[in-house]
Amino acid sequence: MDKWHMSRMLRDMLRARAFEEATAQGYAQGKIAGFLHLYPGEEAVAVGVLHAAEPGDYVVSTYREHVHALVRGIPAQEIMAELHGKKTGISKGMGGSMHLFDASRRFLGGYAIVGETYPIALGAAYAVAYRRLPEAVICFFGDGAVNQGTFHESLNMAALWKLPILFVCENNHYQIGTEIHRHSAITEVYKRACGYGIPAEKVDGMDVLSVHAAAQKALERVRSGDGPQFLELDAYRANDPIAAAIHEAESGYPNPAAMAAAGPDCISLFSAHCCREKHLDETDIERMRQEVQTEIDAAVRFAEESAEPDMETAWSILHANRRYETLMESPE
Amino acid sequence: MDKWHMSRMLRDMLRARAFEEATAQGYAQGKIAGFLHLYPGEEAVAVGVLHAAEPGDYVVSTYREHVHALVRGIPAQEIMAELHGKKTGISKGMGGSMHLFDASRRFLGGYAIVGETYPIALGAAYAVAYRRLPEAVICFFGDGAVNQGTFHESLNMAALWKLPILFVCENNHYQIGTEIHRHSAITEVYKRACGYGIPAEKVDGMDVLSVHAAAQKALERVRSGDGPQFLELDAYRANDPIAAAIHEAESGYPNPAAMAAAGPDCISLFSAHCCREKHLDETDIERMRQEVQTEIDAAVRFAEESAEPDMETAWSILHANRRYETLMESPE
Amino acid sequence: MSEEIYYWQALNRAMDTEMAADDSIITLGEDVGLYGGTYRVTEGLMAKYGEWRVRDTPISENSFTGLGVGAAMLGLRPVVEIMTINFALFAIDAIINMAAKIPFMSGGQFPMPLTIRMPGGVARQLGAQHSQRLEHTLMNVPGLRMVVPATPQDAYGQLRQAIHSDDPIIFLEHELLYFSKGVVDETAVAPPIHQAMLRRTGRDMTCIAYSQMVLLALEAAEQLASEGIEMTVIDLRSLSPIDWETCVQSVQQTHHCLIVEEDCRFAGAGAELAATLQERCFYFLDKPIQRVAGLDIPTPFNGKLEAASIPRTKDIIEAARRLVSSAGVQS
Amino acid sequence: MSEEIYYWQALNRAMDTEMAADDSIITLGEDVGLYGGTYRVTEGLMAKYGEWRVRDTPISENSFTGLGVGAAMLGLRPVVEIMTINFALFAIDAIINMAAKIPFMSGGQFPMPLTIRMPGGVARQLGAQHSQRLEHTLMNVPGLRMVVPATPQDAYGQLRQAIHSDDPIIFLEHELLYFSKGVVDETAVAPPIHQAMLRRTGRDMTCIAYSQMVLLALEAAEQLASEGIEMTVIDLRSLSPIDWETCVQSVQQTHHCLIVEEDCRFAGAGAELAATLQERCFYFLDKPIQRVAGLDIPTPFNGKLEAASIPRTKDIIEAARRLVSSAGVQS
Ligand SMILES: Cc1ncc(C[n+]2csc(CCOP(=O)(O)OP(=O)(O)O)c2C)c(N)n1
Ligand SMILES: Cc1ncc(C[n+]2csc(CCOP(=O)(O)OP(=O)(O)O)c2C)c(N)n1
Ligand SMILES: [Mg+2]
Ligand SMILES: [Mg+2]
Repeated sequence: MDKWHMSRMLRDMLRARAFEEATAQGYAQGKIAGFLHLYPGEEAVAVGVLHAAEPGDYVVSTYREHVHALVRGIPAQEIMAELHGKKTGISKGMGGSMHLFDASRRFLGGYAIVGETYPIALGAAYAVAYRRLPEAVICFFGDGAVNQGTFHESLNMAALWKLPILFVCENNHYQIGTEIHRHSAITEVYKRACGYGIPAEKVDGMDVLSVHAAAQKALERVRSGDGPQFLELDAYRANDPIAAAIHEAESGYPNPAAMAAAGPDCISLFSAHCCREKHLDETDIERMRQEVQTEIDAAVRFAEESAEPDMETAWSILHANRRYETLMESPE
Repeated sequence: MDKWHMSRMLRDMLRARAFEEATAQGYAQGKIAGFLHLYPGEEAVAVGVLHAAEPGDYVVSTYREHVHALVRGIPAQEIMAELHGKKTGISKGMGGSMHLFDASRRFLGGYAIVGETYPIALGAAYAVAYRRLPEAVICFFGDGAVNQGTFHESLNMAALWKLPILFVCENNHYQIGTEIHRHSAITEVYKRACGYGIPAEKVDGMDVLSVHAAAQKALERVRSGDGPQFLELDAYRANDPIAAAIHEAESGYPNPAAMAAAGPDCISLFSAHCCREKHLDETDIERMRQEVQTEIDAAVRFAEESAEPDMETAWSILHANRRYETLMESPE
Repeated sequence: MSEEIYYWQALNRAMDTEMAADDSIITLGEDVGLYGGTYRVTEGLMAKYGEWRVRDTPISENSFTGLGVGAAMLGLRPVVEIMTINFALFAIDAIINMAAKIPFMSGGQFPMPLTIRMPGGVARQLGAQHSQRLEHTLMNVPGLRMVVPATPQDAYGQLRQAIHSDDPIIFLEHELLYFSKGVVDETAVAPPIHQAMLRRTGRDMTCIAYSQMVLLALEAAEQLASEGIEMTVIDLRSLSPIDWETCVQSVQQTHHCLIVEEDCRFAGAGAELAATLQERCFYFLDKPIQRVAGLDIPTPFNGKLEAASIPRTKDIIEAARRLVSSAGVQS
Repeated sequence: MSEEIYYWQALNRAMDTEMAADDSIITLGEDVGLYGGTYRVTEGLMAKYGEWRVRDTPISENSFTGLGVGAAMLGLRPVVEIMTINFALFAIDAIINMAAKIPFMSGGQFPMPLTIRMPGGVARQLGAQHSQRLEHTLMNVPGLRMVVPATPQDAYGQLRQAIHSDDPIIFLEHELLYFSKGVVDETAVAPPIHQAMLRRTGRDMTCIAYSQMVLLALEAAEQLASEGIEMTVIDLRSLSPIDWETCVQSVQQTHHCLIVEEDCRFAGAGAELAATLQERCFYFLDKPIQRVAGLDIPTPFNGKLEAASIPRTKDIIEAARRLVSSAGVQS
């Protein structure tokens, strides 16, 4: 991978971290409400996978999707505005933190009900396969989500009809407060794919380069008609003081201090790698940090200054699809 | 296995066949209504497994459960009366063909919604494990039923908590009109258990002795605390003219003539074995046939002559559990 | 052009006509393909349109309904068949939390041209688990629409309209209607999809029904007419939205309203009808609005009890007589 | 004996008291054990009763609810916690087709001493998928009962009663109630589990509410009293069965009835209330029964729109004023 790609990836990891820090701050200040599921520590997963994706691919995500949306290309300000419930948000303030959607970037949504991402991905992939297009559907989910029945149903159908889906398990070892060995009979998640004959691999989710390489290989297979592929990405919540504080805010999760043993943070790891390989130096990285901070600060300002939607907008969105239909009165 | 056991097993297979023949007849005559799911051809499964069960074990079944109920020990007349919707039926005429229950024989019911047997078995086994009893729960289901999400959810929990369940898949290769390679990505059903670390085995479901041996071994493991076990029993609808006619009645299933290639009927197979081994001879078997026919004929008479339940009975059953409760009026 | 055909045939023709015209229409469900559908609705379609457009599924209701949702997001127009409404209990998350909410939650970015077809209601001795009625549940979901055709003509017209709609629509059939016959004119301009229809007009009272119950209401009306009671019968045709104007107008004229539903009475579909109509017609009503509905009991297997657990024609007749009799009026 | 505690604490004490007395009571659900429950209801129970009696589950709502059903068939008395009602959409088959029907389908052989606890309703900006209200769906299921405690005292008393019952009971909590406070007397004899309570009596009108909406109704009543409008507030406490006598008596006295529910208006719980009460109180009513209910729209994420999508105290006040004003009465 060349220098340019590496620095784009590092930049996205920094953007992601800065975005979530700003989000946590907004939440602490009461400007963002609702459930807030943050991503710090897992940036290597979103960045590694989504940098391997093509614009023609589709992405399906969960309630922990801010960073997937951001890396997929949705402008930070439109995500941030959505988190603030503003009219300028990507979902016009109707969806919120757990429901980011972007049709133009083929971002098929964040879903708040654990287990919904599979059937959505299945349907999208079905449409792609039916049209014989060389596109892939990327389906994200957590380690806790693999125990929902839809996982099983959807993987069976995906394999049966050889649908173009890359299943990506972000294994952070916890389902809220329940550790993986207490929620799954088999803790090596990729082995779950054996019941469907889906090729599966476990990859270090803290190493963005490994993630990227694995995703690229898997996506090529998917696009060339080999059927679904499965990646388990072993990841941890951030061993990083700011990220730690962020996760404290999210109730129920294990004390991030306890996670420290898991090893260094994915951003430090990749920064060190870039420096070691002489692709970048500390000054470059510091400049990047400042640039992304400027971008995120602007996004927050945009969000804060944007107007709120009104009820008329809400009704018109609900009825948007009825535009050309006569529901009751006969046309004269 | 001694002669006595063998002849008991053969007798139960003959009872089962005679029972279903009578059922099909009652249906053709319009005396039995509703959906009717018959068992001919698969008798070796029910008989092999349930003869390996102890009275303390629990049985959970599907809508295709007449024979499971019969072999488990529910009197033929009470099952037949239930199929006729009579008050003397095992469920007082409220359940019908697909919902036979018998608390005293630990028969936890027939379930008409595909995929419900797993959680019921899970709950029963949970209760057994919590009380540390040496009992097993036997959970029956078809090949089509393994694609329901509850299969996955329940197998995971069963394995996670080492619950005493014997999962028994009656693989007759069809989900109504859909053949197994068109509904399952993996057609060797027992391999589905690998995703949960549950020991699994595929056994010839047409050979009652193999079924019995496999079930006995698996049930011993289950009762001794080894956790759940999984058996796939490869079975076919009957290659038998009467059974064939019966299946014709059940819409959607493949033409039984096409099934002929599958090999000889399980009852002929076992009868031949018993004769070859000199446990029984043709006369013994013929006598048995007559005895069971007498029993089944009596059951049909009993059912036909029994009274129908009235609406008051229905209401009293619905409210049976409220006996000791004050719902609204304060006690004076 | 007009021809007497079965209800299932009308549905089959609607599917065929639409699929021939638009290759973004696909259908999927258990046994819809090779076997042609449990109630023959998809007969012949797989041979004609291939397995990618007519897809037999495993028994995985939640996920194959969700598949329809995902495919609709990419612009396909899936018609999901759930074999019977009883199995829709497994798919309820896909229906309520996905299909109905995605268009709204996405700020209008994703239309949902999804039709979910299924038969509901009590058939003949299928037992409690196979006798579900679920209309009240689906009515309460904003973002979802639901139609309930009672005749082959409506089955034909409303299915075509549902497939054309960009909103998710529940297309509720009835197991006992598939083999009912009626004239279908394929060239007729269909009335708007959610419009109610006066199937019969009478000055004395208004009977509001839907699906299979419309046939019973019409039978009752015949009988009542012979006794001198003239009953208007409104076929709702749609449970969500409800064509209130048609109902209100009629009740304001007849001053008596009887609602007939197969749903269990307690919190059934009829409750909404009664609640809204008492509000809108209060000063026109001579008597309280009455409901003839299913008993609040799981459906007994026994045939006689089963029949007694849902409205029969005679129950409608008796309720109608009581409603228009002068007895029982107070104050 | 009486003490002011939180609603969640009242539930926690009820669980503890019952579990100490009867080892056939177990509880299970996501994070009920080690973590003590999302809303702290099961706090401390795992340490006290061990993991077989307080079981953390995977995210498998359908099967762990079904587990409760199976365990109840063997005589345990499971209390299943579904983290929020939104996830109950996955468990709806286990609730409707298993728990509610097995006692009946088995001819009464299997009682179903199962309690399913879950919070429902709109909390604060959780988005459309996390703002489900499902009471109408569960009301329509014969064989199921449902209670909706609004106060810590009822939370305590009704949970204990539910655990004692041999029928399956939905125990519907509310996310906004967990941190409300009230006096709980653990020694008091609880009123019958499904009895409604007059929280306040007033001659001018009857307001019927349940769960969180009772608090708003009482607030509204205060304000209305200062304007000279005296409103009776009935806390239903139970949605299935409904204590009709208490409602009918009051409406017959006040001649005006207002129903307040958080459920979406169309086919919501209030529809059944209005439908039955218009039937039973028709000749006593001066005006049609009114409903103040949630808007028929998926819950918007934006805080202001969300608040406007469900009844606020001021909506109740305005509806009450309109109801008792002499304007608008026709004929
Ligand atoms: C069906 C359902 N059940 C429960 C929840 C509540 N819930 C939200 S996040 C979560 C944990 C999910 O764990 P995992 O899949 O590992 O993802 P992570 O949050 O760790 O990224 C749970 C149980 C839900 N949203 N949906
Ligand atoms: C949830 C659900 N979906 C669909 C059905 C309709 N149905 C009844 S039997 C059956 C086939 C089941 O096949 P399998 O599990 O192989 O059992 P078999 O009938 O072959 O014994 C189907 C689809 C059902 N009863 N429940
Ligand atoms: Mg996790
Ligand atoms: Mg089969």
